[in-house]
Amino acid sequence: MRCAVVVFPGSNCDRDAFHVLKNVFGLDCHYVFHGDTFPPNEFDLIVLPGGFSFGDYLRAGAIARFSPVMESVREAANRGKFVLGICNGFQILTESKLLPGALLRNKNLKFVCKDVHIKVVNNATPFTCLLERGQVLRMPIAHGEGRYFVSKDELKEDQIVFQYCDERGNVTEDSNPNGSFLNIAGMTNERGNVLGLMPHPERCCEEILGNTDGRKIFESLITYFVRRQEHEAN
Amino acid sequence: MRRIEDYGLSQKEYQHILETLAREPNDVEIAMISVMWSEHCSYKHSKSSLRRLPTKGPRVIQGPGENAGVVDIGDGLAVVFKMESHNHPSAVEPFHGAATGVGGIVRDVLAMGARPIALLDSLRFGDLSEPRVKYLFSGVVSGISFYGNCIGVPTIAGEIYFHPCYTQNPLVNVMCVGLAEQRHLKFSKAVKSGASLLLVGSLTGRDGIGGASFASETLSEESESKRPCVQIADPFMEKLLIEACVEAANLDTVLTIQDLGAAGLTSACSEIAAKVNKGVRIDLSRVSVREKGMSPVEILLSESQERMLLVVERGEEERVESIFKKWGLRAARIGEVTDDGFFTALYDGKIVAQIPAALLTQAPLVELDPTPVLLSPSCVELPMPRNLEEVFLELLASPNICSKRYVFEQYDHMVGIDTVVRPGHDAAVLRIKGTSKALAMTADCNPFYCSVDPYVGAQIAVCEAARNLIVVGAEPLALTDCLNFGDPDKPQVAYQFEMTINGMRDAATALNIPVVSGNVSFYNETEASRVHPTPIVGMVGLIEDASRICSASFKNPGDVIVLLGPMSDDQRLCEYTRLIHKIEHVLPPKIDLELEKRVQRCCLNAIKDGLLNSAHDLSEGGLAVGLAECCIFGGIGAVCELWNDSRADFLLFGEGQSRILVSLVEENLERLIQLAKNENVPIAVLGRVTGDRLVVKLNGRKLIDQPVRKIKEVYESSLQRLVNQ
Amino acid sequence: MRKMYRVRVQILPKEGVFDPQGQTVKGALEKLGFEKVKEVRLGKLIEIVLDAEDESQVKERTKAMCEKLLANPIIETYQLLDVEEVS
Amino acid sequence: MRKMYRVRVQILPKEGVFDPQGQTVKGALEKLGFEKVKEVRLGKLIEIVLDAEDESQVKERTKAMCEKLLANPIIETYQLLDVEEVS
Ligand SMILES: Nc1ncnc2c1ncn2[C@@H]1O[C@H](COP(=O)(O)OP(=O)(O)O)[C@@H](O)[C@H]1O
Ligand SMILES: [Mg+2]
Repeated sequence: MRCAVVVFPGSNCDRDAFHVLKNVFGLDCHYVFHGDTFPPNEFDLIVLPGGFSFGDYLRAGAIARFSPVMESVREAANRGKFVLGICNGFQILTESKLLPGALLRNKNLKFVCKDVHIKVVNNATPFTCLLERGQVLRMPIAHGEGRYFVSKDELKEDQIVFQYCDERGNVTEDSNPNGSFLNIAGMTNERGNVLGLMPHPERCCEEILGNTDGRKIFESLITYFVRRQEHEAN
Repeated sequence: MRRIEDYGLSQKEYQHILETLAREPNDVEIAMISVMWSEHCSYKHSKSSLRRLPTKGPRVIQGPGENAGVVDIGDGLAVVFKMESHNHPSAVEPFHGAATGVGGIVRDVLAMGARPIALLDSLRFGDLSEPRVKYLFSGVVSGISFYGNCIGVPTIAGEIYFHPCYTQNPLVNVMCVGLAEQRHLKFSKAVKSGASLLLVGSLTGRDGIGGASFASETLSEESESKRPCVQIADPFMEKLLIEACVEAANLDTVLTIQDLGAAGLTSACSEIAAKVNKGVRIDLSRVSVREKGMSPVEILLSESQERMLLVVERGEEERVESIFKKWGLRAARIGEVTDDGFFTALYDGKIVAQIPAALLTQAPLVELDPTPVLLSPSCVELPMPRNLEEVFLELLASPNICSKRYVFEQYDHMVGIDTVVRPGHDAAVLRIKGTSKALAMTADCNPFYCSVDPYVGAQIAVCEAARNLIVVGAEPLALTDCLNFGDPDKPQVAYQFEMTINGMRDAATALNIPVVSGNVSFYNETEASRVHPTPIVGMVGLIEDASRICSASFKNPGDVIVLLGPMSDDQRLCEYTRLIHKIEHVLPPKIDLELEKRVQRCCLNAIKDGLLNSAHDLSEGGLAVGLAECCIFGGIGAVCELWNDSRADFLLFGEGQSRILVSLVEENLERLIQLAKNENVPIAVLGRVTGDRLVVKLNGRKLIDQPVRKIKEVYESSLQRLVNQ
Repeated sequence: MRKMYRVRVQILPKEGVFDPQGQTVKGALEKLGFEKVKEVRLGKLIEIVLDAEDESQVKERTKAMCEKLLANPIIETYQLLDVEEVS
Repeated sequence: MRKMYRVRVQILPKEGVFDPQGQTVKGALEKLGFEKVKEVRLGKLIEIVLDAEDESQVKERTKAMCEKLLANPIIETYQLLDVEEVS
């Protein structure tokens, strides 16, 4: 699986995502600079990493969506390539209309960095195929604008992939760290090949960091990719 | 003669200028000199005292004298660090004051050619019940959060204390730690004449002009009006600077890098020149400005943030410029290094200033005039509280003891995915990718001890910082400091300062921990109040084997709980006497540097041998709070039985030094006892990790019996409650 | 002949989008004794100085800026407040 | 008789105070092809609905709110934009 990590000038989780893809999963991984473009079949997975793409003083992701690289990302998404937007990447995907909705300032107006629990709502996506429905993962969040908002008519139930929950999987108000609508922590597009999520799976893929729950998302992707390839080969 | 005082220069200083120049300085020159000779830039009150600190060690690559200290950690790598204050700006505009403070110290680390990998913040505020204090506290914390999070450098440790002496004088000290390949480090000695000066980053505006002088004064009504235009933080610009500078530092043709801080271009250029006995010639018309009509003086003294100066081999400018361009930054060649030793500034083709660079960087030193202050008594008879369990809960909720989670959850402390031990423990730990190593870091200073006995207080600050590193399994490498005091011309302040330096010197020497960088902040006083002497010690330690990192949390039911160091009922100053008995003018705990050393060695060896499951330094709140923290972090209970005839309150809450609380499987106990014996360290078995309550008995009688869930709730919710009240 | 104009735009959270900033300000105002405050909404004010041929061109341009970048229609509404010629 | 009013206040960075937010937006607008933009300043817009006796009381109150809470006089200026009676 050939992977790209997009680098916006203010990305700051780009090297983290790169490290995990390359050194933890041994994937063929490349950086793509925001001003560059790439052919739609060049990469099988494109990661939009966390950070503050262009400072995000106006609105998170508002300026990034006009970067030349986003045209390539859009085309790749149209061809069914995997696109994973983490944190700021999620914000950029909504600003780019690759995902519905928008991300607003956290309800308590404060940046929040801590571990949360999220529940797998939909495991019929490439990102979650190795997970059980209802399975609870522990994952770090670190954002100031993570309150997901979407109007009811824009939302299709099965696009919700992860919801914030408590340790036991109960979706409660207390376990909602930012005031997201329906505790939404992660969303896909209708086709299921574009995922945006606020928690950081790349921050929990190594034993030494005390948590490896994030691996399951990348492992799902790799498995799905291999299966799809086998299927296509037959 | 009025003009001299207007510039804040003394008659004597002016004479010195006349003699050196053999003429009158012009208006531009005198403005430059006056800012450079402010306390903030010149260290004129502190320089000679600072020379007493030990600065050498086998691992030290660079001690004080450059933008940041540098220490060898093997594998061709070096760790770079320094701490700095931004107290005065934060008192005026807490959000941007603190944010720009982060920016400033990051650029010092960047200037050495290192990538910033961690931030630590040491904060001091007045009583949180006051609205103004709440405003300052919230502003400072969100400013640090705003800046550090955006630039992607994790804020992984720090400390916060509250005391009325900081009401009008909040302290905001920030430490930055960087990592570099040794071959890419930048030092000023590489500067040669003919090399080009490239100014990069933000445009130069009128912001912050006179900031250095502002920080070198007591805050008053008058200084309110003299206030320089407040600096606004632009962390996105800083992020671009970080990426571009780290990339540029890989080039050998980039000879050195210098940040622009206080006194802007004047300071940066004269430092570059004076350190290698050279000169600089710069053309101010080439400086890109933000506002129309900026005068030469304004350009020379502007303290606009997010700018750096690169000294680049002649003819190699384009290569460097292209790196900056890639990151959307401008780089302007504003001049060159010369042989003549002069700082020459041109504007519109005319020379507007020409003075020896060394005159700017070497202000005449001011002798301190210390007057010894009588030390307070050591003992008082305090009544025994009726209910020690209530005292215990009150201590856990004290803002000086309780969890600072409310604060550090606003900081991204995981970006970079190296954070192995997160904030909240004794020291934070970062692994170093691609090696088996890890770095531990901490910042410490108990200002209450320092206020009563600055000598002992400073010793304890150094020892406690070292102990915090030891308990995670790290070998202390070196320290940086930020010395926050009142007006040094006042004899009591001068005395506090001198005693502090001596205390730091003695402890650092005893523990073999060199001082590699630091910062001094004087004039933290108003007419009404003055800060306690607050010498913050920042320390970095090395863990050779990252699989042997220890933490404070109790882990396994059945583990034995052991105290390394003396079972003490030290009846001196502690949070308990302050909070419960309202007594803060008694002597601080004693410290025995030899014992301290042995306790630390014993603990570190035990961790390295893999004997321990947890280790925790005992500090504020004493044994009881220490035990509670181990339980809270681990989410598990403990039962301890003490047998002792001393006073129960001081046994539980006294802050006797050189003590570490550890837990281990019973099989390892014999070996630990042997280690302690070898080092002549007192050791006592206190009890076991078990259940979900913390139970402490003295001579068979229960003093504390509380569910861990409850003490956790008290410990973790207290700060937020105080802020929201 | 080209002239300089200053235009001001306001951007507010859309009806139905929870506005915690406005709520917080309202709470703080009440705490300070301004109890008659019924509602507070917090948004952005953007002041733009630009070159154009006439006012109608200014308006058209500013509208385009809002739709493309300045406001996100999913969560915000924008409104041109005024246009003023400056020298 | 008490009436309801809606008042709008703008808060902008003070003259001479660096406005990186405005700068960034300006840069983005230029990149999008709006090259005629000379200056952008980014501030806050606050809309307050309150109870008062008359317009002058509204103005006086709002001014007090700005000075006490809404604007940070060290770096910002405020300006009342308009007052409107609402039902
Ligand atoms: N308290 C101190 N202990 C040791 N070194 C110090 C202390 N204060 C300042 N220094 C050193 O003096 C030099 C000048 O400090 P400073 O003016 O703060 O640096 P900068 O100009 O980079 O801000 C630095 O090398 C710093 O490490
Ligand atoms: Mg420096």
